[in-house]
Amino acid sequence: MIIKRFLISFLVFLAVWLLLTSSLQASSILVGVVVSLIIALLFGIKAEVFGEIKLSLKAIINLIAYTFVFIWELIKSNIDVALRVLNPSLPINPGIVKVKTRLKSKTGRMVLANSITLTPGTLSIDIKDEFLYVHWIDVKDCDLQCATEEIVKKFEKYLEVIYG
Amino acid sequence: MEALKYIGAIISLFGSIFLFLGALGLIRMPDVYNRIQAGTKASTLGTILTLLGIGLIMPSWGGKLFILIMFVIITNPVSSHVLSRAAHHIGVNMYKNTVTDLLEKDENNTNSKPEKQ
Amino acid sequence: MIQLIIAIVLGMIMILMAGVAIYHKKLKVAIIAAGAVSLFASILYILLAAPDVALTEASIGSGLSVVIFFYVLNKIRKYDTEK
Amino acid sequence: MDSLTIILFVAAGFILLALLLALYRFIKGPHTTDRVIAFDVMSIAGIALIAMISLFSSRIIYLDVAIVYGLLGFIGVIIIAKYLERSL
Amino acid sequence: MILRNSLLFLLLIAFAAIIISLFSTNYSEAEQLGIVAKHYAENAKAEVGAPNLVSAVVVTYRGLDTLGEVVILFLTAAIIGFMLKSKHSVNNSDKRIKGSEILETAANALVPIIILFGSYIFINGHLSPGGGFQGGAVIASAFVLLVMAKANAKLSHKIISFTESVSGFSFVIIGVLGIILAAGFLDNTFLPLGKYGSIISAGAIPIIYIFIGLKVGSELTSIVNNLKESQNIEI
Amino acid sequence: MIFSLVNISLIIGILLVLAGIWAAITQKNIIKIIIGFSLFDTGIHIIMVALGYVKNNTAPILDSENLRTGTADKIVDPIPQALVLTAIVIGLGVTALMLVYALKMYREKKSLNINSFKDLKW
Repeated sequence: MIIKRFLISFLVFLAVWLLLTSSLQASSILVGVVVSLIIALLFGIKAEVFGEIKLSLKAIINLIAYTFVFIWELIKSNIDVALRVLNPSLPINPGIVKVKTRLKSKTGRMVLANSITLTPGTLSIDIKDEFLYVHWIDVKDCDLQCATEEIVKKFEKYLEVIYG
Repeated sequence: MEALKYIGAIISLFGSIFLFLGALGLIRMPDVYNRIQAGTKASTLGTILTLLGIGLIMPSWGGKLFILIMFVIITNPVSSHVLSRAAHHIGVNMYKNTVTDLLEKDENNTNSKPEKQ
Repeated sequence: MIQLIIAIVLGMIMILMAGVAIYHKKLKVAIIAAGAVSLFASILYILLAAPDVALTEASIGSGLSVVIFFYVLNKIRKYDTEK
Repeated sequence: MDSLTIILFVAAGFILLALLLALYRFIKGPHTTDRVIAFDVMSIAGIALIAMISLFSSRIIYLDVAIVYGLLGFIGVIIIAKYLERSL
Repeated sequence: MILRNSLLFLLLIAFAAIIISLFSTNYSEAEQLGIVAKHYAENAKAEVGAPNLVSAVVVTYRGLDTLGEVVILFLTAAIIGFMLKSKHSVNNSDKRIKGSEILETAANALVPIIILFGSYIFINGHLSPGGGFQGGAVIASAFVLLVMAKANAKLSHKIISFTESVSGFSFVIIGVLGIILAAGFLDNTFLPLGKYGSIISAGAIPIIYIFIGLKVGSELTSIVNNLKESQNIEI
Repeated sequence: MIFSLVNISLIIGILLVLAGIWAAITQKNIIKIIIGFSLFDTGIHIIMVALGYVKNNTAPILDSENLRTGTADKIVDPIPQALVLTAIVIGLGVTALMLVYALKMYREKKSLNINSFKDLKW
């Protein structure tokens, strides 16, 4: 587990360094390798975030699919916000609902909460054990099941495969 | 090449319009949670689109712009989550037409809510 | 041309924020406003072609000094509103 | 002054308008959390504005400032939220 | 009181009016550089070898200023630590509500990346904007994020003060090496200047900046840490 | 009134300096006085950087080839920027020190009003 965390965090740091410097000189890459090695040894192996992603073909395919779903939802949510703001009568019907998630890993829950915040009309306010409290700008039904169906399901099926 | 630049400029324009709409939502929405919703969503996509358009105009800047976009995507929802959590914890008034507040109810049930500020 | 307009708008925002920082009753709002003045000052530094100073002002003036202000304010919470 | 520049100028103008609207919410905002969200939107719009300025002067080095900006907006909002919920 | 304030106000307004009218009528933008700046612009490439002229001025041409500044910062951190010292250890964390899990996870991922970014700023200080002070400030804000996100996170005083003293000592040693091997204190040319514009170049500037960055970062972190751990007066 | 970037920045800087002095003189709360000092700092820094600006020139970081020949005609003055850079960091130290003194004073008298500290007044 520690080896996996170390390797993944090292690769992430090296990629960040290369993108930041945007140069392919040998000396720059060498300095980047040294710096990311040091930081991965000092901080990377303690961070559970880097060890929780699964490395299989199925997970990667799901990651790509998830990215597209996420971008589509982001654009939809912005058009939604724009229409609500520009509408003179301000059609909102807000409330805080409770939804349930099956995800166990911490990273998966963080990504889920962030995705919920960026999708149409929802904002994750708190997370307690397996329940997420979501501020919904247009509450349709207060039932736990239907809210879960409406808000969480579309991301959860991908994140379950990616993070387990 | 020239056409790509125009597409980039148009995308930047859309991004800035979304930023503007987010700020407008900040003014029009009635309570703090709805303001956080409008502010976060619109400003995130607005910034991403602006940076994307600039990346199309200047393709060699791609690396730094990509880092910037990833940074905005990760940090912005987290900060709005923390802020809305704090707002709910100290009991900021909600909009008068709010339908339901299950978090308030659950916290009252477990009696873990400290005194309001 | 556009640089001038940006500078004028930033200047207006900074002066108004400074007014808020001086005259607002709640100390926390005053501190946030002072941090925002630093934040916009760093955009002005970029317009004045001084990215080093902009980086310093952004990371120190509006980052760490706000953090230190809030840690101190946390210890004297009773005086948050001016008396 | 070709049409590309004009489009970009209009985009920068919209970002400035967003800053002014957020400033209005900052000054008016009834509760501190309203002011904090206005501050957040301002710092996010500041990132876009810095990217625009670096495009106008075509220097990539200004983008470093934008990255620091994003970082500090995040930490500022978090410390204020922690202060408000008395858990600093 | 009102009379005094209004008199002061009038005085300040008059002052502002005089200065603004002076600036707006007589002062216009400079058209070219001054003599010293011209010298730096033309000779910095041969003398220092750093593309970032501000770094060249800060580290070598005005290196003693930087040393004094680092000393001032060290004294500030020491005085703050001394003034906030309390006799019995305090635990402020019992009354706090539990931190958000999402913030904790995000901080877990972001803290190393922010530290990496801070290192990028001070290692590339001679090529791009930035340098030891900015990088140190960014690293200190990464630690601020860490102690804010995790309620029970404790930073070790020993490690912080060890980093601080080692890097400060090395900074002075490098300055003295400049006297022995090159022209004067903090002269960077005792190492080869290298290829202009690549990351390993400009003599000792990157090394000096790494030490300044670690020193400033640990000092600012210790200021924040002392403030956090000192006794709460009233809550 | 000539509208140029430097003049606008100078006016902003002067107004910020005056606002800082005003806050330091008229406010009663010590934290407000410290905020005034930090505004004063920011204004002074803006003035110093603006005085080093050269018309239509760019930042003194020579990262592209065409900046490396005839450099003196293309860049702004690096010296004020270096001075301001050190000044900002020292400003943070001074602000932190003032705040900790304010904390100490609060521990002594349980008050932050400047009028309740009369020990050295006669």
